[in-house]
Amino acid sequence: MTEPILVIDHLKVDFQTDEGTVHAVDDVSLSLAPGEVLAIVGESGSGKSVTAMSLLGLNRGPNARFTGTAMYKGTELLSASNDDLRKIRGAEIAMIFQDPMTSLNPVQRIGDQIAEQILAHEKLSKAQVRDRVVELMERVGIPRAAERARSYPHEFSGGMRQRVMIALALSCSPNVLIADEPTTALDVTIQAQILERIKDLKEETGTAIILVTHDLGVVADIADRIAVMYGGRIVEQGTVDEIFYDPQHPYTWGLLGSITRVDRPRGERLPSIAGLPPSLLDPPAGCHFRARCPHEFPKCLEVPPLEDRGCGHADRCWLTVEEKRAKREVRPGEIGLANKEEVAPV
Amino acid sequence: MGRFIVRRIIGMILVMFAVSILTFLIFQVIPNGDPAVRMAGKNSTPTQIAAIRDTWHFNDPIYEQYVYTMKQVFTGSLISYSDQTNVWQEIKKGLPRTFALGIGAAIIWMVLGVSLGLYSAVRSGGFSDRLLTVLALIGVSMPVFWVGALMSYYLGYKFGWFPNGGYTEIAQGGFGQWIYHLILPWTALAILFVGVYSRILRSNILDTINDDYVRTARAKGISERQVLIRHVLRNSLIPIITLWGLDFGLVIGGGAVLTESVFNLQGVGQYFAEAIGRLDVPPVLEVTILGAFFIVLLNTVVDIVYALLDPRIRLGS
Amino acid sequence: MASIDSAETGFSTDLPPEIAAEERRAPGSGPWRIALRRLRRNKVALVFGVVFVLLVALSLSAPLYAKHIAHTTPYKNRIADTITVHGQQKNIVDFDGTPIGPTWTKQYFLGADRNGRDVMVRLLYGGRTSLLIGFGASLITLVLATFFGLMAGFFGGWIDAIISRCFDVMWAFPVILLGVALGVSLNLGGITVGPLSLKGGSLWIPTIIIGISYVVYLGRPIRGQVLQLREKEFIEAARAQGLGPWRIMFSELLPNLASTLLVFFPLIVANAVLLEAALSFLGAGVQPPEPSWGVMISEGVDLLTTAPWLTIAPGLMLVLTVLSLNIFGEGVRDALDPRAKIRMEH
Amino acid sequence: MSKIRRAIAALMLVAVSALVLAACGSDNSSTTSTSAGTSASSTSSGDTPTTSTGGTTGGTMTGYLTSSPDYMDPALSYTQEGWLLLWTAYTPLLTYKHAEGAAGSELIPGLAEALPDISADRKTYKLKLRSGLKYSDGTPVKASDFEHTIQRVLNLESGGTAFYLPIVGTEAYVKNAKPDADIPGIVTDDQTGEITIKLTKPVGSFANVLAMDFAGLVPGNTPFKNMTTDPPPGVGPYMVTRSVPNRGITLKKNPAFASFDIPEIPTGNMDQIDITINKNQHQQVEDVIQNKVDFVNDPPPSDLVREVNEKAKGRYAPYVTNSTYYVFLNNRVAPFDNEKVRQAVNYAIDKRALQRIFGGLLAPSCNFLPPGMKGYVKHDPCPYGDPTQAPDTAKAKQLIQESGAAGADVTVWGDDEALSKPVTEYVASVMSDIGLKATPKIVEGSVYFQTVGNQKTKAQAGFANWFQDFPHPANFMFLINGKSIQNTNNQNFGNVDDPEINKLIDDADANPDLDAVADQYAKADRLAIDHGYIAPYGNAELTKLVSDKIDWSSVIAQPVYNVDLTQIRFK
Repeated sequence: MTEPILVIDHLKVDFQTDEGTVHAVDDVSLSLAPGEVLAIVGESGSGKSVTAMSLLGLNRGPNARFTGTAMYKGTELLSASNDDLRKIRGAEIAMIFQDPMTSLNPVQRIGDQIAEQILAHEKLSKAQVRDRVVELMERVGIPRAAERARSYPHEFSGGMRQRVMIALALSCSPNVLIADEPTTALDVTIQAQILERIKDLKEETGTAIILVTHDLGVVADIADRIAVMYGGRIVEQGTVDEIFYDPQHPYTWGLLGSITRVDRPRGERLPSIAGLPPSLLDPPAGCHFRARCPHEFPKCLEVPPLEDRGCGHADRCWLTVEEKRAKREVRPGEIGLANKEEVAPV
Repeated sequence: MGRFIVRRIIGMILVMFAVSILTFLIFQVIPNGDPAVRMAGKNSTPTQIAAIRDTWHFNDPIYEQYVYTMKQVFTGSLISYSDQTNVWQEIKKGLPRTFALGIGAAIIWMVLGVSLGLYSAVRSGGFSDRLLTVLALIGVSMPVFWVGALMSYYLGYKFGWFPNGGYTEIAQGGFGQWIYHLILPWTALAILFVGVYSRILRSNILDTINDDYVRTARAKGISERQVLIRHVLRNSLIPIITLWGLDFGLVIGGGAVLTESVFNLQGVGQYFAEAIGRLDVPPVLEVTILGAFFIVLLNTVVDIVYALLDPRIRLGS
Repeated sequence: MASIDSAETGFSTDLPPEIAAEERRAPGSGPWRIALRRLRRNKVALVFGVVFVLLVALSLSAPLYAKHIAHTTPYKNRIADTITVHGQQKNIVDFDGTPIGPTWTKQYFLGADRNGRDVMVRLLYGGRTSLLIGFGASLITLVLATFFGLMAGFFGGWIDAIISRCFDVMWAFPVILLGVALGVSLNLGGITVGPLSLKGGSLWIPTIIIGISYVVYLGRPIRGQVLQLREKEFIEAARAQGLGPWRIMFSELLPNLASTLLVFFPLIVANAVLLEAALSFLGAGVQPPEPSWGVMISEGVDLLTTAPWLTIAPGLMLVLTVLSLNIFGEGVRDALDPRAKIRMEH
Repeated sequence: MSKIRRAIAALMLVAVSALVLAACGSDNSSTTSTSAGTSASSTSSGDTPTTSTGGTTGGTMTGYLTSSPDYMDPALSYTQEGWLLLWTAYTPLLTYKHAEGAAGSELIPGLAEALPDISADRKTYKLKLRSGLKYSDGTPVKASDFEHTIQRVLNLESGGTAFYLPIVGTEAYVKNAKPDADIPGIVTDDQTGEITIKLTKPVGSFANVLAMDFAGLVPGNTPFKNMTTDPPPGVGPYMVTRSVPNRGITLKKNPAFASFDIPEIPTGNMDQIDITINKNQHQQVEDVIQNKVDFVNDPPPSDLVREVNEKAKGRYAPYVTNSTYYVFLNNRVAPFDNEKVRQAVNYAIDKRALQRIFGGLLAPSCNFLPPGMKGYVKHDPCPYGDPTQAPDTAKAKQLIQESGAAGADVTVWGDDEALSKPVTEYVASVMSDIGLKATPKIVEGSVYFQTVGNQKTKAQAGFANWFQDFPHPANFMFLINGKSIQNTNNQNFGNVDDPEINKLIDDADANPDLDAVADQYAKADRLAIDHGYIAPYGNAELTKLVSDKIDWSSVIAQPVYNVDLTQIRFK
């Protein structure tokens, strides 16, 4: 295995609020190899986006506290100065955000927004930048790119805007691309196109990708490894196959049972898992999933460790492997495949 | 864009039509004494009063009087009841003063409002932010005539640092004197708006700074300063600029009555105030219509500027 | 003001949206309870709220002060009399018309005005008048703006067209000019509309003028809000149940406007008090001998050189009252609806 | 609107009240033939300087007015500011001596050669124009210009119209509204310069009317319109060269005037007089004290009186004007239809208190006629006690109790000008103190007099004042003449209607020989006070205030026109 390009070790993120301290991320460790696609999956509020944003320091502020480390090519990102981080942002690690409708400055031309990032890292002439912008836009599949570079975001559809975001993220050929729910706000058909595009680009450029999503369905085809987060913690991680075919954590089972399907309304709630996600303000003791877990037992009042069960497949559950096998209802894999078939023809 | 402007202009005309009728009616419906008797003076005779009624068309039906008056308003031939001066000539004399007051104050409040608002937002939550917040709210809470009177008295009269009211034309006293005479009125008028603007800008910035596209900008690796100026400030300023246009319209369109009167600038506002003190309807009518004109005009300009600044606004829809 | 609320604390300290959503979902805290809790934590706002209550109480106690402490009335002239201050015989009003300054004793605590009246007594009575008009006018604004805003927003069509055009016209009317023109005319002869008859000099005149002047500032936002609410599901539901339009307006829409109205109310009162002062200053508001702070300032300015307290005292009371209302009002706004944008003119 | 006009206030006192009612004189025409000049001619004509003795002639003087003259057109102007300036540029056929005090009330020939010849029936006035007169533009003055001058007054609906309505045919002229129509009562001969005026009835004060500045001669081709922005040429020591409403006026010396040799009219000392309208009285006072401006027309605002007394020693002095401030008590309306109640008010008003409201610029008085007026005889002792001493409040309370009016509601009316407002509030407070239930009611100055002058208003009591239009008691006494009561536009606000007083006034009014009837006016004054028909409290003072550069001895307070700009000069 190649040397990982990014290593997150015991990351903790707390926010001070009026109501108290919110433990948004609680002891997360991850690593990312060059060219690898790592998916972080979880419900809203699971800490997955916070983890991703912490890497670029986008959620720094007087009320936020970060502990642990995140090493990127010898730089510790969490404690890096703003100036150092700035050199990494966009150039080394780029990010695509969830809502393309709001993530672009409404009063700036598309082309200018992309050019801004290029100019932040490279000294190029105006003409060179313009050419680069057009080329990037063409690469992400925006027709009549030269002309549309002069448009404003509101003149674009959601899918087109997300393409712009991708073009923006790729503009300095970053080593790591963080895609935070890149498809959530889009129509299902567009989702597939965007995912397809990300996959192509990955193959073309060899960029490592962290794909943050709440939808296991979108990752099956693209990710190499998956980390499932719940209540600020990683509850299970492993390769795609391991997760899909041998999920260990009851929460993962629930996720697998609620994969987005065309015939269901889109949404963040996972209808198949009863109950609400835990409050991170005042999290329950022990396993965070305890309250919603159908298989809860007294041991769950202690925090289960993230235990590696071999081949990098780890999970946080007190149940034994046998108990898990017995209690798993869904035939793993089938749903994932079914989903893939539905999406594929588009 | 062309259609939009045409539509706005038609709207403007309608609104001003309504304003003129309303103002006209206020003085027709509400009993405020007979202007003919007033004009005839104390020792008038019925013949004389009848002659005045005739000359001034007071006996015509209301709508004819309205049409007659409006004709005079638009041909600039409206005559004051109390001293029979041409109202438009008097307004023309006051306009440069009102503009001088309005523009200077507007620049001051914009510059100070924006810098203080920005500073406050950047230092948000800190001591200086709170201090500025308190000062802004005190500014907002002070009646301009009170501040103006105290300023004029203490700074202008007692300590003699500034001229005690009055206006000097540039042609007469030079640019320096002009500014010197206007500093106090500008300040008094601007205080309120500085408070309002810095508060609004601060909250706009704090709203904008959490917007997704600012996060995007930050993720690009540009400096915090650039993020602040190119993205946060630019977007936060759009509503401020439009507000600035509206407020400028209000000040020019009559909002400066108190300031002008307190500092004796003899602008249009003071002319209005003196006219209403004499229940001299023609100046009151014409100044009100003119004021409404400025307000509506700047509203329209603001709409257009807003559309230019913010491409999301589609004109004509 | 100086709220430590999350929305006010500044730079990217806001919680990520998902966590903020989380917080709002916290069990057992309705929006009103949250608001109350936030307000209670805003100490500065509370302090000024108390200051305001004290000012009101003080003003209401004016007759008691006048009768039992100062032994005079707000109207009693004592020009050629003398009083004994600390054993010294002094003219209440000097031969050249200069009234006595603050004695800091029971009588003429804050000195006399040019008519030899007790300034402290008039200050308290004046506060009563100013606050009465401020509250009265604000209630008128509230009722009219709500009514017209509801009508326009809910019915749409020609009703909306008429009301909106009226708003346009009022918007174009310079508030001060309108107020002064109406005030001067009405004070002269009063007005009779149907069974209602207002005598010139009645306190109702400035109250109504101010009340009407501000309708458009509240009416427009309310209309906008109703337009949004009208499309909401619960209104659809109410319609489906066959509720009449008036029922829907008053029992379904109105409660949803409550927070807006609550946010606006203190700020309208503050502005109304200021406008009253401005009108009275111009002679178009409260009529003599009734004292109001604006009347007192306008009388005081004549004697600024020899008796500055006549101008300063009512001015300070006015500023303190308006300031406390503004600060408290901002506190209410931050607690209820931090993003409400309020624009007033005075 | 008091605030806005706060600045103009003190002056407006003068302005607002510089109005008169048409002397609807008496109908009984007696046949005495007297010259209006009898009384005047006896005074020496040598005591008025027409050329400077000491001090310098020439130079440019600057001055402040608080409010713009209403008009800079002699036919129209009816304010103190207007007259102050116009008198220097438009001389009528008759005018007043350029002298201070009572001497200044003396009629002298202006553009006429002599005082008028009055016929035995007192209805025909004959005058003769001086020869060789020219307007400031060089046009020769013709006798027919007089008719044109009067036509302009009448046709322009001037506030002065009523004074000239006793002339035969003027009623019809006004009604016709044809500017060029002839006024049959005025016959002129351009050849001889003779002017004959016929009246419909005797008017004792008509010579004074001819001396009013409305009749300041203008050329016969002067248009029938308000000429404020382009004042017509006139005959006078000065000419108006610049007139911008609300900004300023410039007077320049009229070089031709000296050659006309009109003995009692000075030819002017200053080369030029620049008047600026400055509504800030604090600034006015500050500037004159610092010698930045030479002349201030208005008295200093009351809060500056103290400072002016200290800093402007030797160039500041108040003088009593021919004016009376009084409270009118409506004799037709309860409770003031009761003499006891009226007297109670007279007893209760503390004139010292009112003097303080005036910042000291009020001379307390118990008479209706002002001291500078012929016919003034001081009521000594005053029936209600010495006006400079404390009032007899106990007596007033007792009278109210006796009258049975205790607790009666009274509305005391006043306008919103600087002094009227506090005075009205004070009067209401005093009435409340003695047992009535009084509240003040303040209305706009511009409509005040027409409001209280309307019988429908039934104004019970209120503020009133009178500044003379001309120095003749008739100009005051009509205010308490029952014959002048009208339903609207009433000037006899208190509806004073006492047959004895009416008769005294009517008889006196018809007689052009003022000296002969002065005691009749005095008697009427005394009767009005005794019955408490009105409650006068004093005579207003105006002030002379100039810069250090001005020769103080040249600052003359003329009783009709106030500070005489034609005599003022630099040290």
